[in-house]
Amino acid sequence: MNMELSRRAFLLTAGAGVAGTALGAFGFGDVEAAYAAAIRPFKLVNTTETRNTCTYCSVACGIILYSKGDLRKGETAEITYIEGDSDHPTNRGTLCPKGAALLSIVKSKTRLTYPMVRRPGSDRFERISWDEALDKIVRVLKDDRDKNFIALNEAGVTVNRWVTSGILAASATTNETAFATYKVMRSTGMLAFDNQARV
Amino acid sequence: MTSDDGDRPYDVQPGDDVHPGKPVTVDRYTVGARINHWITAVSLVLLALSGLSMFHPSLFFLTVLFGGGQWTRAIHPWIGVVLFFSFAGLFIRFWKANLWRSEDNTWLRRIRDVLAGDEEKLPELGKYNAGQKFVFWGMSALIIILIGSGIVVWDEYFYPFTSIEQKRIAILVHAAAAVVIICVWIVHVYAAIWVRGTIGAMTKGRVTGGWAWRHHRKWLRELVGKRVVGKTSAS
Amino acid sequence: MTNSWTDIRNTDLVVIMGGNAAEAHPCGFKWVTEAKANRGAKLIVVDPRFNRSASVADFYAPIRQGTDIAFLLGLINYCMLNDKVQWDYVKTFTNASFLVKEGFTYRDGLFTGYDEQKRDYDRATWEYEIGPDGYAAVDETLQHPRSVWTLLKQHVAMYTPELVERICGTPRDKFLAVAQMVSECSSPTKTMTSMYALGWTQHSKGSQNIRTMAMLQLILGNIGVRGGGMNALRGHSNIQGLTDVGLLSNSLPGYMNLATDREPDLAAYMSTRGFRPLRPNQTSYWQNYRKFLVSFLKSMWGPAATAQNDFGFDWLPKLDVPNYDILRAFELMKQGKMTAYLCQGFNPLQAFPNKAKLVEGLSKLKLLVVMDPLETETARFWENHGIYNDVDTAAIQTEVIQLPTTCFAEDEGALVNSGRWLQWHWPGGTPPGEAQPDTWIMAQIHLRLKALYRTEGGAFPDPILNLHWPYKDPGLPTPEELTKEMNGYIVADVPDPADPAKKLLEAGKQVANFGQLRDDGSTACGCWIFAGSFTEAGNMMARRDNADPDDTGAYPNWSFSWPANRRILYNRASADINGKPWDPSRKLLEWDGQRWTGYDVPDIAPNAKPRDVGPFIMNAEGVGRLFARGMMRDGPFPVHYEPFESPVANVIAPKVRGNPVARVFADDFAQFADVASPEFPYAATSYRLTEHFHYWTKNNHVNAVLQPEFFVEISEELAKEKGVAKGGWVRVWSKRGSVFAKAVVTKRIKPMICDGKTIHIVGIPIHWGFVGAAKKGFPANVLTPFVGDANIETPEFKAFLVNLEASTGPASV
Amino acid sequence: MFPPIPNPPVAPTSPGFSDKDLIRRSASSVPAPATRQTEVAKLIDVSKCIGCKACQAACIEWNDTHQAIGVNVGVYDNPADLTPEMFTLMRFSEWENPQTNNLEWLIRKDGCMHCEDPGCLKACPAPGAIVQYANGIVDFVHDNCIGCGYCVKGCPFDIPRISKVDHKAYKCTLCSDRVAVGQGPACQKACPTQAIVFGTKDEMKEWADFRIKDLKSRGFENAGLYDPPGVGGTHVMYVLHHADKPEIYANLPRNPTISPLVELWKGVGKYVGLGVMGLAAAAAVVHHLVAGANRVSPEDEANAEKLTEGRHS
Repeated sequence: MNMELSRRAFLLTAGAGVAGTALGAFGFGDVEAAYAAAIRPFKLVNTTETRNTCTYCSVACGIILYSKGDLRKGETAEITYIEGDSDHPTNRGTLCPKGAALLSIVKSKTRLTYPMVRRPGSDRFERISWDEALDKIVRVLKDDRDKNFIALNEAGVTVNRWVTSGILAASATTNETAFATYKVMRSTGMLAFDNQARV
Repeated sequence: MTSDDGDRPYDVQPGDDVHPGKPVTVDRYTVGARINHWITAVSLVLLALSGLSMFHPSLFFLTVLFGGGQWTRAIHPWIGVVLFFSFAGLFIRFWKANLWRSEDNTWLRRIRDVLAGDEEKLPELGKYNAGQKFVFWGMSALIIILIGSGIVVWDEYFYPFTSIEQKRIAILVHAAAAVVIICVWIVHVYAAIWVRGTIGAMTKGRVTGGWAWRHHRKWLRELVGKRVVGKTSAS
Repeated sequence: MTNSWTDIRNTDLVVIMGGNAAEAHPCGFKWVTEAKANRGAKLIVVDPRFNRSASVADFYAPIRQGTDIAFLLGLINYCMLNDKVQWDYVKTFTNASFLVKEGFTYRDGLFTGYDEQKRDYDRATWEYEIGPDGYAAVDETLQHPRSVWTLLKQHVAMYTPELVERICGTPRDKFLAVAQMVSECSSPTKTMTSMYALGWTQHSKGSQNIRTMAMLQLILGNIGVRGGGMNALRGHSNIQGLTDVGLLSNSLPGYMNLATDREPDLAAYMSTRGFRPLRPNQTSYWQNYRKFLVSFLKSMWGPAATAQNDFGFDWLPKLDVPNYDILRAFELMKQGKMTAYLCQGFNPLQAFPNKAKLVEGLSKLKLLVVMDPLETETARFWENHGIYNDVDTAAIQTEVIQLPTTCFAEDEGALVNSGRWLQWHWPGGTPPGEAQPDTWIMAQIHLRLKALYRTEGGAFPDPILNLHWPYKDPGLPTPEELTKEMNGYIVADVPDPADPAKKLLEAGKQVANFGQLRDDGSTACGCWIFAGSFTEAGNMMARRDNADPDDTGAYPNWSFSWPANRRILYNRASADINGKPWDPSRKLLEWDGQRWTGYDVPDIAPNAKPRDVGPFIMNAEGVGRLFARGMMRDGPFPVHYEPFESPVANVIAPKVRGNPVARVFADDFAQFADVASPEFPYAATSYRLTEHFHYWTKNNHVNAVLQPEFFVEISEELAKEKGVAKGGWVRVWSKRGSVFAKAVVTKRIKPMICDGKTIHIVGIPIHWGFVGAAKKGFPANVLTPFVGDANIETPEFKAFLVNLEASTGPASV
Repeated sequence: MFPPIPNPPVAPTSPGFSDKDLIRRSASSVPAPATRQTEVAKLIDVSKCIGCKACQAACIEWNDTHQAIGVNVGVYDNPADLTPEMFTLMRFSEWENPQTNNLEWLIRKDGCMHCEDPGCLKACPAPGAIVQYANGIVDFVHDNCIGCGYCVKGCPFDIPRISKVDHKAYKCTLCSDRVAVGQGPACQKACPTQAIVFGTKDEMKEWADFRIKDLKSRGFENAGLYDPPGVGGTHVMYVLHHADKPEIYANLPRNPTISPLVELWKGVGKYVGLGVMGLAAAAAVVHHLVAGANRVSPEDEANAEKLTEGRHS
């Protein structure tokens, strides 16, 4: 549904100064023309476009992900290029040096790919299965909660709090992730529950 | 070698010798000298060809001789290095015999006779005439200019050491010097062809007595006079 | 932001102070350069460094970090003295005319009710005088000795240009030039916008920095108008959203807050949240608090939340201290009082003050869980990296689990931008390896925890067992399911009071707006301010119509803006008391005799008569507050306080150290450099660079190319004094740690004269660490002090003390 | 605001210009008739530039270059200079304005200017290694490049760089692949403040006037357009707040021209050179025809024998 918006974009509502570039007008003559020896074939041809939002600052620039393969068709998709979305009111297709290099963060050599565990005193991470990892985590959390949960304070008031374990919520996740996190964590009575709003 | 110009030992060089007989043969260049010369000659030709291919578009086709433009660009300076050292060898061998002499001035004054081939009107000459000396010193000077300016524009190794303006001057000088050295080379080669019997000197190493008598009589007399200077002959 | 990025194009004057928009928000900054190019707008930058924003500014004034309040109160003083006040606005839309209780006083930097032991105030006197009619007493003439206006005038009188120069180091003429330009915006047809960020928040009095500018903006009549407002640039996308959804220790979604021990039940809790209007006819929107709260509780516990059990009110934890912010969390870790800590993204080892203390804290945990798409220092805090992270690995008994998550390009959902736009995005790539979305991880933790409580029982399992979990695949709630919950839905039919045969609300449907929410349990809503974002009409956040009628910059049909798709908050204030726009050329709303018309969704009822209802509907007064009552822990008026680590004593209150009510843990006080310490003579500040984003882009080869190596910035004067060469190594140390850095020696930083003393500034970017593609380097938090803002605990990263010397670099150690 | 160029096409599109749209070709001639297309240009408004380096990041990502990670040398310029992997570079200058005593942080995006009269192309000895398209773009054809570095010496702006890896010359292509499908270059697309805009050269001049008016209104009375006539104008132009002092912008040349040395070398030089060599050869031939061979006569041999008589070696 995000693709339907026509590309007329802002050319209709051009701001001050000249009324849009005549780029489309120049050169285009012979439809059969082949790329010149020096000119690389246009690399976005036959890629799939997906509208997304830059992950960095709260300007939240519109971006377009170009991928080989289409998730909407149930295919695996490899992102091959990322560029600003010219239709976006805020950034108008522009991006900052971080945004312009988004592709290299998606493909960073230091992306995490498997659950890992560093055992007490060890000097390295070892691979571990998701089940093992999640069970470990939940075990520790429950044992701690059962041990340190405070139902009543000294005054006998029901306070139902748990302050010996905590979570630092993400800042780059969606509202939806935030809400799921809120439900899961608050329902345990956890209070040491913060985010990065401050830094 | 303290006596005055008239009878002081002349520019007979190691390996020069005369063999009486019919005809008389004269050893002019040793094997070493000849190998040295031909390495130099081949490098110079290759340099000229590769250089010219990058000098004027109409000659770019010459790069095929070297396996294409990239190879031409890469090899040219290395051949230059070979030429430089090879020519240095020749220089050490021949510089003394190429020192300027009074008769060279006379020879130059009578350049018309030289061109007309009237040797009899010329003074008796030692191992080299003024023309050859001119070629020798010309080559020496030009090769130094070329190697110097060449290094300045040898970007692969020397890019950081000079400014772009200096490189521009260098490449202009390099091109100019190259043109001149090619002309000198033409004179050199033509002279060898025109004066029959010369080429043998650099191939067999020998010339006939008659050739020596005609073109370098003073040198021949000295050889005959067995007053070999510098010692260790090939005899 | 009260306004939006695209609205900045409408301004006449941009003041960038307490931020560096060009550096940290380049694409938003575009609207500043547009305002300049198209409206002839001017840009003023006030900052310790001549920064990237200053490079395109019309006027730059230097200021010593941590003295913004003095500068801003100086501006307010200038406006009041020179009659540069938008009187109609101040009289009708602010509490200038309100009378303050007898007994309220201010002396030597302290207000009435200070308790030095508690480092806190009894704020009883910080209130309005309530008249016999039960409403706050006012004096329309503003002349009353206890009117807010009179008190403010007295309060700011001391902040003369001379005092500003003495405190801030801003040359008098430069201050006056700024004051002159700013004061021009008191005209109803000239607006100024304030763009600020962490440069104001990261101080022990960060909230008051911002509040002071907000007061100035009220006096100039610039709140609620196009091209005006208080515009927090905000940091990460989606930190606005995380805050909206209330992921803070003391918050509930939609800016409601958790109960404290003093509020044993729902009744007691609500009693302090009645918010009855303080003036006649005012909206006081928080009167609906109970509807929002009950609807939230219904979304948490669904059918299990009933009137009988106060809708599960007791299933929420209560606070025994104001908050369990992350500074307190690390303090507790250090004291060995924490067992497990989960980091969902983020990299606290780099991001919070005093790295040494952070390492000590993490080392005392039983379990640390890091969920992240990328390698972080936090996940490897136990790994020895020589001088960059010199820890005794074998001695650290913390078990660390590192979980790979998807990144933005691989997940779906909404992010809230600085302008409160909820923008939906779609996944474009397949995640690498076994990376999983955070929603899956959270669901797995919940399901496993619930299973254990079912089988083993344990401490108070009710809130976990009863948590409403209505998702098609319980193991992976979809973004759509979750966002529809936040928008809110109708739980039970509500008959139409007019005609019981008809249904006012029909069970199972999405609510259309928060106006439909009810406090009887018949509606559920996860985050009331998001109501309207996913209605029966579909996903409003996915709307992509970029049409903008009359180029106002509103883009009303682009995504969804909370609340109620309102693009400019307090927009009622864009028109005068009669509902006529202050500036017809910048009309936003207008009263046409029947209703409010214009380009935005009015924040008051569309048919509420202009003279009746004030624009500041979230305030019980209905007007903007120049006097904050007891809402701020550190005073109803802002006061200049020095940073805890300051190169000079506070000239207006020499006895006061830092912010008198800021929370400081005992051990940390011992780790502060003394005021004007000869040991640590230089005033340091930390900041971001445009080439990097926090500690993520170290992992990005391209950004590492653009800014490869940790450096500090110093003036040519300091470099000369210390024999530091451009590009040479320096060692910088504070009372908490020491770093090596390359030196960028620049004309853009100049020594300042404060109270007769030469102050050298040391600028310290924050982006380096021991993992990633960039060169190994030190994070700035090796140096920074462990103290936060008095109201919201934002660490004081912007002003601290260091010493510096030329060095041969880390290799030599 | 300069209206954004719509998002790129993903459907196959035929290029707007190609090999038959060349107006210049190094060390060779172009097949006539070379008809001129609408000239394009990139306008860099230095007064709007915040030095964020988005252009550099976008350039790397679009052109898939692999610039190595360097070190900090005491300035914001990174990498420290243009490289075969970094086609554009922000150059930062801290300048104290003597009139106002104000510090000005001048930030100029350096890179190929796409000269109307390109010195690189003039100097290039390899046929077709450097071409100029009918829309003004000057492009390097790497298949034909021999890596001689003559383009470096020919360029008045010190732009081309020779790769140590494949020994070929690299520089900004003005994203010819993007322009070919009606897009602007990657740097222009990214530029957050639209300090970089792209369009036809006429539009760019018009836009520049609009910007210069604004600058003059702010007291920059010497604001102006940098479109140096010495190289026939450029297809990358600057708006400068101090157009009277281009050199304060990290040594932007005041009046760039192709160096007279290069003109001499690549102009008359190469013809004179060939001529001289030709003459020398011809002279030899003529002389031989006139004078004939210089032969040793029997008398000479006889004299030699006489001279050597009785001497035994």
